[in-house]
Amino acid sequence: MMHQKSVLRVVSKLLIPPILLFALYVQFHGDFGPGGGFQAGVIFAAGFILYALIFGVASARRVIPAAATRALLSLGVLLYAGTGVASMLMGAEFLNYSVLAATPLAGQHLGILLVELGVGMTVTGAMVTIFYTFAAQPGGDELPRNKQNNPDEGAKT
Amino acid sequence: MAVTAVFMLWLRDLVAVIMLSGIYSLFAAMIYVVMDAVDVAFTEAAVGAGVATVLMLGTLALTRQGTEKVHKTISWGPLSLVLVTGAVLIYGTLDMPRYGDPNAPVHSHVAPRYIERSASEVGPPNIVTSVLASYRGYDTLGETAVVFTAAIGVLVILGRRNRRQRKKAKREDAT
Amino acid sequence: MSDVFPGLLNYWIAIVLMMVGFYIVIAQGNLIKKIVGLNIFQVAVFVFYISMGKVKGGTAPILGEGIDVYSNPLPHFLILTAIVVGVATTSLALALIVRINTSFGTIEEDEILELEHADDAKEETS
Amino acid sequence: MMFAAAALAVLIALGLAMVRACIGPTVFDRILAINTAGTLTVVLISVYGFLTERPEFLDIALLYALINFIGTIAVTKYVSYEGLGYPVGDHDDGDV
Amino acid sequence: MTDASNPLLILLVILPLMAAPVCVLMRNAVAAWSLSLVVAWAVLGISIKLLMELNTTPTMYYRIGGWDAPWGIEYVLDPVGGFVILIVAVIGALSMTYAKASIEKEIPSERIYLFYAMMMLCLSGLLGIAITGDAFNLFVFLEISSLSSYVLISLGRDRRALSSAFKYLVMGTIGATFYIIGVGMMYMMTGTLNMADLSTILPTIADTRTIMAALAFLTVGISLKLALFPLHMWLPGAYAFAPSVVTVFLAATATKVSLYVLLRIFYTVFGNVDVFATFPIQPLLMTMALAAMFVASLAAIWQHNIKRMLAYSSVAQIGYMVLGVAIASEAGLTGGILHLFNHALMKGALFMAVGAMVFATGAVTLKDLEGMGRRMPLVMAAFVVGGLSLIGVPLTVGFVSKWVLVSAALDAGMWPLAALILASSLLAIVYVWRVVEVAYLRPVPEGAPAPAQVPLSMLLPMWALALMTLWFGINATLSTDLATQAARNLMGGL
Amino acid sequence: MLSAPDAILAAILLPLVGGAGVVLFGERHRNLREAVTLVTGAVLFVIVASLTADIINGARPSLIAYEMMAGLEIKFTVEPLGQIFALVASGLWIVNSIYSIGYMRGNAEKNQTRFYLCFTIAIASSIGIAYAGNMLTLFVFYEALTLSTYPLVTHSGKPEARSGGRVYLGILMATSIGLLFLGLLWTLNIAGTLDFTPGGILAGKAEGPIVGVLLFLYMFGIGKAALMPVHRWLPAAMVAPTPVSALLHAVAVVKAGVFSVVKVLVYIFGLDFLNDATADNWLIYIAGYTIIAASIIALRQDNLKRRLAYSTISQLSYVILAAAILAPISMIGAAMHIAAHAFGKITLFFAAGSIYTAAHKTEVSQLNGIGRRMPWTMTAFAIGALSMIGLPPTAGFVSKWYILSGALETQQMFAVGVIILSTLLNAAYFLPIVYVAFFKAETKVDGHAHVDHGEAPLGVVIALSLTALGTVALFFFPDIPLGLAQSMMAPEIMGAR
Repeated sequence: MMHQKSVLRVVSKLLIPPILLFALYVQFHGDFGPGGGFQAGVIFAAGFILYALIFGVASARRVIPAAATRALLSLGVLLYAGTGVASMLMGAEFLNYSVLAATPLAGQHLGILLVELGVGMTVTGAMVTIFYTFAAQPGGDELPRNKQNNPDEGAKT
Repeated sequence: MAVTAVFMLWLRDLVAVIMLSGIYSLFAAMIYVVMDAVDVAFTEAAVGAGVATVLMLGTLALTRQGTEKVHKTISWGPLSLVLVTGAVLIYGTLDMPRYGDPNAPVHSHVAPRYIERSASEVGPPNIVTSVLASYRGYDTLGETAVVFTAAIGVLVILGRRNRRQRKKAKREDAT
Repeated sequence: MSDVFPGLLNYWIAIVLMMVGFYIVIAQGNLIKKIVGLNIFQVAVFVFYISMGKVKGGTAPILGEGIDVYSNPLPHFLILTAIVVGVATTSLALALIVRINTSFGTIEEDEILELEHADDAKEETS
Repeated sequence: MMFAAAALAVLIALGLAMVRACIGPTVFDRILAINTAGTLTVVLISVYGFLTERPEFLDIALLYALINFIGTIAVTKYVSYEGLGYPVGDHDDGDV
Repeated sequence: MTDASNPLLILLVILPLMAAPVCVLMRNAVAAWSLSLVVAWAVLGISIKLLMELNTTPTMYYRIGGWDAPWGIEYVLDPVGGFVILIVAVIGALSMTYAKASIEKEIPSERIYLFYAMMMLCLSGLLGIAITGDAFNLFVFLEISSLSSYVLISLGRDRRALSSAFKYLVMGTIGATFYIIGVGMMYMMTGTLNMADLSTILPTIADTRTIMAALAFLTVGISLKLALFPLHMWLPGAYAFAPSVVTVFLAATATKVSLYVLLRIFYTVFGNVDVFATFPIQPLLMTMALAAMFVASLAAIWQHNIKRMLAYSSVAQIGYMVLGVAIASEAGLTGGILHLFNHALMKGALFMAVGAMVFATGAVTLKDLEGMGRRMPLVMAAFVVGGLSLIGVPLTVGFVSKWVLVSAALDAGMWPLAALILASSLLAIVYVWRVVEVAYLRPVPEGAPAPAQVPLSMLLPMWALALMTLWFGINATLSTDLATQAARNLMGGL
Repeated sequence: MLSAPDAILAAILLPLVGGAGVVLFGERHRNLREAVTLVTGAVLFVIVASLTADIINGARPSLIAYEMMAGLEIKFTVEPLGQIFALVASGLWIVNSIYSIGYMRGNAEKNQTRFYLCFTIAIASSIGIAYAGNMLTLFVFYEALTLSTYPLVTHSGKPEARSGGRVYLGILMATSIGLLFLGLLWTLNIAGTLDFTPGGILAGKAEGPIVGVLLFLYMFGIGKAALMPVHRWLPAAMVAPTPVSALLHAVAVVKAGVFSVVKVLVYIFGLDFLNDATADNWLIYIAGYTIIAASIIALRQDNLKRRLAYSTISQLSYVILAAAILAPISMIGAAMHIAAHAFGKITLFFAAGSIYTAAHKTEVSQLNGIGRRMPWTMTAFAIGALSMIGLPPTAGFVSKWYILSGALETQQMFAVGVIILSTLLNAAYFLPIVYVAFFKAETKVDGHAHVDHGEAPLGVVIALSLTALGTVALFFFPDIPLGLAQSMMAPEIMGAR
């Protein structure tokens, strides 16, 4: 299909690693600039979706299997809630991170890091899961071949 | 922005509508930036222009309903309902503090503590992050749960049956 | 740029947008368009919220040297959450649309309604 | 002042792009217009960031560029193939 | 404040919330069910414990994240909240017990574990709504419960389940957005989101146009979720085509929790303002409630699908509850709250009975029920108990609710209202009796297959609810006391 | 011997225990099942009867059985009127059970266990109504009676039974929930209590039009009293098997209705209060109208049971009329009439059922000469008819006498006229039946193979003979009901004047 569109393929291959890197930057730099777990998760997923768009969902699935996205999704929520429970176990209120480390400020920092990570994991997992599910629909992989030859048809509408 | 919205109302070509909704989001994000809400802008750009657009296109591809059916131009019932709602809203704005007023209650009651003490109590220079993750971290947990719900929900609703089941279903459809 | 919109104008623009979105939701028959309308509606509400968080002469609530007027971070956070909720709703709605399309063969509200009535009638006579 | 002038210019360009996006008439006009609009937004935000002396805004600009790119690819792909996924191999298991 | 802090408050919500991802990780129907069951019963245990503790400490707080109230999010449990939590927990535990057999029959097997995850989320969301003291946190949990209920409804076998879920989704989202607009306006005028904090600030600005508009939006938004007539359009379809368990769970809890939100707004947020004196809400609510009682009951009479009939009856019963609130006296409020509980019991029993019939014979229409009294005597008997309670026959909970409601109307000097309440319950006789007559007096149709054996896991919860319907109808002291206490506590804000 | 409160409780629970026994034995041990019914009936009667002497002497045993919620209690108090009703209901139940056994077996009815079970519940409810100590208790058992008799009315499950049952339940539930319940709550609201108190609880608390409205709510809310226009359920209920019509729709259910009416008038409103308020004049007219109209309709019915049903409607309004006259002596008449009519009407129904069982005839026009084939039955029928008309030597005469005296004493000429006119009408629709049964030759009906038949099964004959005997006995020995009725009036009226 898109094998002949080598410009796209090359550009994407070049772009995806920076995108993922950018996602990590957003994830961990959220304390200082705009951004945080949610945005990072979206970007991470976006990079991945880009990969799937260009190279096909099948190969994307080989990189991250569907089950893994689901696990990621669940673990993210658990990590977040688990942080809360951990602080409860350490004798403070739910989600009171101050007790997680030696000083309250360090505890807060650690807590925020953890929960942001949880959010990021969940969002990444969620976005990829949703994308997979949509892409795997019967209509999505069984294209009417005749439309391919006549791209103008879409344009006229 | 308004122009985009109105055009979305007029246009019947769903692809165009979706693209315009992407643009609409971009504009919204821009306005957020102007109003100092960088984090929101960040999210809106990622979500509104990115995720939502891609998903809508995906849906469109799956449903293959490129254009909308032609309807009567204006339906009066909904229009009047909308006008009433709008009127109530406008009425409600009359007593609001003016835009950007630094003495508005919004800026004088709860928020100052976040701005003044976030650095010493929580740490991160980005106050939104400290509100998000610590002061109101529980809301964010809820938000995460919402995302989780949506993902699982999509899976439940659309979850693909494996090949064998699919074939069987197709046979049933044919009969 | 904030000086361009004095007084309540900002809110009013948000309200007009809200109403356009609301109208699309309740008046348009196409399900996808309904969802688009819902998005417009919600985004307008977000604009409304963000507007109230703005402080004249303030800047983004990221602490920095030499800045002492910040805009209110709380609405930002609220809207952050609301956006996420909004996209979650959208994705669910879209998934539903796909399923509706496969089982009804249409995504126009009135046609679905007709098919539903046909189902109801079948149930009654069976 | 320089930046303000630049912002104004970008806004005008943005308006023109929007006109094209709204009136069409073909999908390709729209794609192009929207891509342009996206790019202009990136520029605008960068400029605004410098206007208000908050370099953090560059992050957003970066994100915009990225999303714009992916969005355009998605739209293009939809227009030519009416689908986002590729034919998937026969070996896939159920998702659920 | 801190001395009344109780970690059980947060556990109540967090347990099901954490159970959901674990369910997903398990990928196994039986394991997921077992976990959900344990969690649901644990939640019930916690809620009973909390209710008992409420006797000594009338209001409990929990500061999440260790931040003080207006800055952080605070959980508050007072008698009303405790009462609602008890309802949700009871129905949750029972329907989870009921779920296993019913779900295996109604949903594709590979989705069952996801189904339980959704149920857990829905439970968690509803509990979160009932216990939170923060207006925005309420929105978040409202969305958790709403999103999961859209999904749950769409799992119904009939294709109309999908369109109903979609309709619900659109209307529910509009409702939630309205709510957010309302909260936004209040926030704008006060600068706070905490309910208690709001209530102290509001009196000074209650007569501003913004607050008036805010109240209007909040009321409309919640009425949408509450399915208050005429905003009920989503409900009949959603209840009719959702899987049986989901219908049981949602019918008995979701609208109740929405009503609770309405109460919270009227009496806690606007607690220091006399809402009914300041705003022209009373005639409006009352008209809506009366219209719901009559129009929806009439609609129920014409339904052929049993579940849809019961759904319309729910709309009518919601009318009763709102009417109780609209009477705006302590007695009326007691009636509303009491009916909230009582209706949960009887509707739960009714929908469980219908679910059991669907399970055994696939019956959904009135015609399918012919001779059901003989084919499934136990199930049908539970249905009759619930039905009698809907009518308001003595010795059932329906009687007690009506007693309190009508007395309240008379106390308030609104005797036409009292007459109307009773007149509308006459309509209930018609629709309930249509079913009873078909089930008991029509012969079993020729060649009807023997109904499948209904497992005990379905019969027991059903009868538990049916017996509770009778028990709290005979011994109404406990439930009435709780409701009175709750109402007094709410009104105490005045 | 049981103490009085225990006896009350026992009287209400015993039939339920019996019901459990009935279900336990079921269809497989039908003899045992029916023995349980009989024994229960006998024991119940003994228990109820054991209370009589004390009541006549002025004792009013009371028992708070249960408190539903604050201020809402299930309370029982035995007073004379209730005692009359309880005696009649429990006593006739024994007879009726004997009759049922013969009838149900004779006609090979289905679902007999359900039949006997519902019967026991209905009796328990009737006793509950009779001993109710406050309006709430009365209402609870009133509804229970409606519901437990519904399966009996629709026993056959045929379409006409279904539609009959629909009318039955519809009217009874609609009036009780729509009107009675409202009246009850309103009373509570005004008076602050629902206890039946001699002299009434509304006196001095309600005034003006409210009294009229309340009276309206009560009179039409108690649909079982079959005041026109809420009488339609009674003919509709005639689709039931005859023992049901006999015991329930001649005795328990309808008597529960008029009993409640009298009770409300005496203990909720209070006679003096009503006399002062003069809000009840319309009641006399409605009752009078019902008496005459129902009699005229009865005249035109060919179906025997329907004719009896309309006769019942008319006779019930005698009680209401008597109560509405508000004279103490007519009150005694009302109480007496409850008993008298019960015996007379059950006899008539038994006879109708007997004819149906033996000859499968349901229409009046088919009865020519049947008296010669079924002498016992038709003799009993004649006695019942005499009692309805109010001729000596039957119980009906006694009660009509008291009612008439009351009407004359208070110069209610309308009531007097109604009573005289209706007596004539009663004679007009009963006497021809007796006449044709004994003195006309049997006619052969076309297409209907005239089977030779004799008397009905033994159980049936015994039962109807017993009740006919009772009707006559009440004329000669009216002491017990009379004593009770006078004891009812004693503290209130006699003391006051």
